[in-house]
Amino acid sequence: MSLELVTILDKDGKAQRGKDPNLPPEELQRLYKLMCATRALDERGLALQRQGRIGFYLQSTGQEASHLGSAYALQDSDWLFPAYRQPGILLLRQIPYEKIIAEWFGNSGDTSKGRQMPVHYSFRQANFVSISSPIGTQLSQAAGAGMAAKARGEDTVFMTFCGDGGTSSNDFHCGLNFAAVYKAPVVFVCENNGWAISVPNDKQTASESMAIKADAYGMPGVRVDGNDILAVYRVTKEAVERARRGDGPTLIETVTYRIASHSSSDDADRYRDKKEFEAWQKKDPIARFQRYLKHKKLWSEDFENECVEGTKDEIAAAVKVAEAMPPVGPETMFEDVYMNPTQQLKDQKKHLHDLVQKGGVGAEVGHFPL
Amino acid sequence: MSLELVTILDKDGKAQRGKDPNLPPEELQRLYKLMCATRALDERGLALQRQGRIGFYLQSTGQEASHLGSAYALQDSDWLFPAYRQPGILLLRQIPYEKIIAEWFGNSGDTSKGRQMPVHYSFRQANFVSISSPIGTQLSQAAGAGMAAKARGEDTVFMTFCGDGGTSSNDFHCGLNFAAVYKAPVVFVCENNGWAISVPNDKQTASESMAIKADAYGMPGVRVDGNDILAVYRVTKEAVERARRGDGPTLIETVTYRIASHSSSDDADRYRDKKEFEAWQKKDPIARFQRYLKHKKLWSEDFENECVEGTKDEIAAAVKVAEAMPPVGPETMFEDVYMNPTQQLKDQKKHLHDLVQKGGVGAEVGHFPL
Amino acid sequence: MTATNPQTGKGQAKTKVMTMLEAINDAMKVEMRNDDRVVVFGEDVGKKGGVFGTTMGLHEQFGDNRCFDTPLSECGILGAGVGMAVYGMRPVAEIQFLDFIYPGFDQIVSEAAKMRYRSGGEYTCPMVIRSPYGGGIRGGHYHSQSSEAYFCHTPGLKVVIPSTPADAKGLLISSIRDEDPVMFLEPKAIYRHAKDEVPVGEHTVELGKARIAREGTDVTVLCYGAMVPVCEKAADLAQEEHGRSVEIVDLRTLVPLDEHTILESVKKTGRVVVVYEAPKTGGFGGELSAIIAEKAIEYMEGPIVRVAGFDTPFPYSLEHLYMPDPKRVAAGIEKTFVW
Amino acid sequence: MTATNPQTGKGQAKTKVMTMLEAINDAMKVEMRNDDRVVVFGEDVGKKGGVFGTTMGLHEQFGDNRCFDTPLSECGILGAGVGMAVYGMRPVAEIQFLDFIYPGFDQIVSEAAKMRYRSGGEYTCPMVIRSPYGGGIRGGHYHSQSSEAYFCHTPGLKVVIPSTPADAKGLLISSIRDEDPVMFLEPKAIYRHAKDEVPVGEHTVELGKARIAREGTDVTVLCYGAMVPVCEKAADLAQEEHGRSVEIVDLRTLVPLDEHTILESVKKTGRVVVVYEAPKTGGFGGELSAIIAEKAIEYMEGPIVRVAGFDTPFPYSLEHLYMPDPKRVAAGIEKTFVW
Ligand SMILES: Cc1ncc(C[n+]2csc(CCOP(=O)(O)OP(=O)(O)O)c2C)c(N)n1
Ligand SMILES: Cc1ncc(C[n+]2csc(CCOP(=O)(O)OP(=O)(O)O)c2C)c(N)n1
Ligand SMILES: [Mg+2]
Ligand SMILES: [Mg+2]
Repeated sequence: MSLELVTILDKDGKAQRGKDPNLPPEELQRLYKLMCATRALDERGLALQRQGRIGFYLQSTGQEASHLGSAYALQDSDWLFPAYRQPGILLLRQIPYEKIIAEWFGNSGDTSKGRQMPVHYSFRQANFVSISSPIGTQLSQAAGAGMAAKARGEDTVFMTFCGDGGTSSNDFHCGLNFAAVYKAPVVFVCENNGWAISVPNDKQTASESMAIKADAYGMPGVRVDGNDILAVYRVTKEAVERARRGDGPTLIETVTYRIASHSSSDDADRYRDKKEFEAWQKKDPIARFQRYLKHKKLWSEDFENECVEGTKDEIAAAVKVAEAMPPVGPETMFEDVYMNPTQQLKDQKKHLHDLVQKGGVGAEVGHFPL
Repeated sequence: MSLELVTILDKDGKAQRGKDPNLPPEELQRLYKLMCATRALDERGLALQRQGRIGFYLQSTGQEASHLGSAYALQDSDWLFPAYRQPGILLLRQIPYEKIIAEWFGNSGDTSKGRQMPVHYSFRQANFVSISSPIGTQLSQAAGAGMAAKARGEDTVFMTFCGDGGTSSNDFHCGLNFAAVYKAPVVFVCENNGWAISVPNDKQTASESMAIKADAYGMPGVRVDGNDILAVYRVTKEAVERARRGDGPTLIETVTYRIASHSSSDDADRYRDKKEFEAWQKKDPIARFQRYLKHKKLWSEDFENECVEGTKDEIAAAVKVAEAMPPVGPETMFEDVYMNPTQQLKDQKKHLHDLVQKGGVGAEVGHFPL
Repeated sequence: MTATNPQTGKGQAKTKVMTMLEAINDAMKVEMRNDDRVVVFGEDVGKKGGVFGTTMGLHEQFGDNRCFDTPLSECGILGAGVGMAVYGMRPVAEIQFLDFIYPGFDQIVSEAAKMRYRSGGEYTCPMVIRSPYGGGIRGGHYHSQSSEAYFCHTPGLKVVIPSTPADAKGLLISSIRDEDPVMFLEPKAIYRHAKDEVPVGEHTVELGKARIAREGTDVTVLCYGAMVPVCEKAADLAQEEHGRSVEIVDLRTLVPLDEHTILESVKKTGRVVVVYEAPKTGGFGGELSAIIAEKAIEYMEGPIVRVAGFDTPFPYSLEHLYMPDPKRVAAGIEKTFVW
Repeated sequence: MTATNPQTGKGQAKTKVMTMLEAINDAMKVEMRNDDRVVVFGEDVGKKGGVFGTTMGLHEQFGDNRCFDTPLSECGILGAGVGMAVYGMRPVAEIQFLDFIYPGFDQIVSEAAKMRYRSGGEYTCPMVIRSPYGGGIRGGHYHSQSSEAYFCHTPGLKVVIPSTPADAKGLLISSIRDEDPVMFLEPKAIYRHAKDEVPVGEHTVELGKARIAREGTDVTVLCYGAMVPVCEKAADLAQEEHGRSVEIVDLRTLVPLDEHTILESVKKTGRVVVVYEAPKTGGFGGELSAIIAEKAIEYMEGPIVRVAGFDTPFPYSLEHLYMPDPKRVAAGIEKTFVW
């Protein structure tokens, strides 16, 4: 039995009768602006990488509706265990551009002290848990956090993300299983963008969808048009409410597409058919939502200008600020391994300090991934 | 949508109309005898452990129909990647009792040279791959072997087993996924005996059955009465044929019960309700199949005596032979780490040899698991 | 009974004779009463009380929310544990045998160990991973391995191994209170053999401080866990047979390592034997040799000898010859004098 | 071009200039042509040709049955690989970055490594696990780690690390032909930097034999992989600044280890520096120090110095200071003389 694909907006941007969540106008505009800002940030990130000013970048272009629509269904006190392709959530949770961009430069302005590659954010103030590269690990962590909150009688909800590739990970299996067994308040969002680097869906799994994998864990599975922000919001909101009520987790598959290459290191033309890409470009989630706003008379040239050009200017200013932050000092390498450094770390810190003082140290370092 | 539980034999031992696989009389008797022999072997194993003559034992009592019925659907050239609760398959594949029992003693009669705990068999001549303790690891291995055979155009089928607990393992997830993506000729048999040591099904997973987990991988899932050897045989045979035809893997859940404690180290009374156990005892797969044979006039007191007492005698004789085999020599410890020992291993072997010559070496060793 | 607090050296703590198993169980009870963020979970830790009995009574006493069984997934146990710790709990995750930790190894190495560092200190992972390790119970290669070296080589983790009941309790409570992830490895061979006075109630032993298990002047033996009593017997043999005065250092925590105590001892004796059960090549004992060879080689009057498990998988029938025993250790001690 | 076969010393093999990447690619092509049991698989190894390009062209040339992409599961890649090897194939599994091997670690440690032993030799696991490792490409802690020590401490595995294109090819072909599981770790930092003559076609280098990368008389430097060129530069510095004649031993295989070559060299020079990128504590270099301290301490005229990564997770922005560089290694060399 195939799962229906939940859609609200048709391609002309009209909401299906009775399905419009009827968000207030200013909220609709806020969401649109967030989508535009996410895209602008992304374009700037890639440009900086191409200019050699940052070492790596990874875009979310085309997936703005998918991650913004889902995270928008949360309260600010709810927690996120993200993957690496949901940068819009940082904007939704009001992290300033400089802070985000400083992470790309990995300098002293970066909350994670230049410890991680670009786009591996961590923002405690936003309940946005540190992103790691290994695929899927956040899924079982979200389950555990949910189990804890539930056992303590708190009503926090936990949202966690993965890609279509992530469904094959160990943590997808145990994370969904644990969450379901303990009825933990977790919403699992699988952003199915068709590809895991060069591996397409049909080589990732023989299942008819990602959402149907929920059956294996005894939880509801929902398939939604990931380029339709209202549909994503609507199904996620139900899942968030179910979780908060104590009725357990949900798996949501947002059907979307990775418009860009996998990352700044990848060239999708090597393995991907141009036609598929072009077809999806026509389904751009921002354009689709824009048409909806137009129907609702919530869109104007001025507003568009504010969302796109205004944002670009803000980002440009933030890049200047972020790039000018001083580098992290060598001594910071030895911090945060443990709460208190071991004697060995203190000795090593001193050793490096002495070498740096003498001058001439520093290994040659190439580019990612060559 | 719940999966139907496939059954053929009613509790009086009558086959449902049109479902009887109509095996030849001598084959039916052979199967019955194998079930009895498996049970007798098991009883003897536990007794030897209780007498302190072997270090550990683990019974399959109550699950004879489940593993014999499924493996019986294979050809001898097909491969098995077993778990640790399918000893009857060794008898089905004509491994002599002495060989099986020597493994318990871990002496020079053991094909695996006393390297593993009791019941971790390996019999190449039976295409029965070495059993390991870590739960589930055989599942992805079977998938890989199946992928290889398929790529080479061979028609070998691979059968692999796990328990209900095993469905939570990483390898269940990736093993079923790989097998389905590559349409590998694998039959996954999950023997759901209700318990993973002290953890019951409902704490293992919230899914409505184990078989439904097949949906997550896009393969057929079948639920069968695991105490009904004809039903198990029938559904497995279909799965084996499907695999051999090139139509890919199947997940079969055999619904059965672990009559004994988990192993010789466990006491199920600490955590398990007596009533549940008693209810299942009434569903004994051997008694059920006996009733069927009686209907078919294939059973007699003499035959029963041959199956039970005759087998016991053979086993008793085999225990004598196996127990009398010499122990493994210290030098064997250094064999089979690699095809050829490294210099380090040669040096260590000599070192141990010298110590043993001098006398007095030997650590104190306790019991499993204390 | 009462005894001097081994940690502070002062005061008279009430004590009770316990096995190591009981001391570990007691530590969890004390900390669960003390801090409601502490939760204990794993396979069969609930009604059954653990396959060795270390969690006996916890489920009864603290209920489903504080002590619970999990599905059969070390990946899930450890991943959920990381999530709980990040969220603010004090998870104590049990891995039934250390040999079964590998399905969840990624969550330890990539996640728990790096959470504080990679988030610039914003998120932390104060989780304890308890697991019985080592040989001595006829468990074959999947119920006997000593893989502490993997964890010691993973920055961000602490690694603790007790050898006495009192240390087991004190170190476990300290581990639960620690702000960083701790691998708490329990030498199952002496779960019941080690039996001694253990302070009742509150009792902590600081992580990172070795213990001089026996003072001596001629040669230092470095060891931990179940090898400590083996080394004590070996020291007796060395004394009896060759008149060697052996100093035994019980490391107690491998990370952070108490280099100071180690180096003081070897500088004093000039000879050293490193003893561990794990396969010799790449074992943590090699690290100890290396530290001494780097920092105190000029004090050495003989080779730095290692006595360890052999470079084979852990065998079943030949276990008694695989594990270092008093004779083999005594031979190693003698080798530092005559080589 | 032609050159003397470095392995046999005799004959004139045809050679071609290749990067290490190309040499590795060439090795797979040679062996896939040579033996139809060889299959290459992993994430993105098909059409894309691997994230570094090591499998470029294989899918095109050999088709879906011999070179294929897998779902995103290291557990599946390695578990399936074990199954293929047990069944009689010669699987060459690629793990995209060594940092991502942990989800499948269990299949290596519990299965591949123990298959021959636990089955009494009935079943074997001739699988090669290829993976780029180490720092040098601004990959942060999840694209930079050097965890060879975990594998070296796992009996049943062989561990091979080339440092030149010719060795990469010869060692990889030997690894594929080997009857045991081999971890073939590729120093990604020098994938393109290492460029040299490589024999065309058939070319093997025996596992277990170290290479004297440079002869010297005053001090021995033990190293492998991407540290070899770093040590070569350090040796130049030590020569220029202090007139030290440095002998460099490139281990090539860590397991089995060529102790003979190591001990001969250190006995000759009396001084030794061990260099590795991994975190210092518990790294494989500690094992090298320990072997020397056990078997040749009486030849040592100074401390056995280690130059290694620091005991922190691999950092991103400070990578250049984390990794041993020529200056730091040169300082280590000097320390064996003046300490
Ligand atoms: C455990 C692990 N294996 C491999 C990788 C390398 N890798 C990075 S992203 C990626 C593909 C992920 O695909 P998907 O989950 O669909 O997410 P998407 O990039 O499409 O958002 C791979 C294989 C990794 N990061 N972690
Ligand atoms: C990875 C792993 N974790 C834990 C164990 C310890 N253990 C042995 S058997 C078992 C329960 C297995 O239950 P199930 O899969 O249902 O099989 P059954 O014993 O019921 O046949 C456990 C937890 C193990 N062997 N391997
Ligand atoms: Mg994807
Ligand atoms: Mg079971």
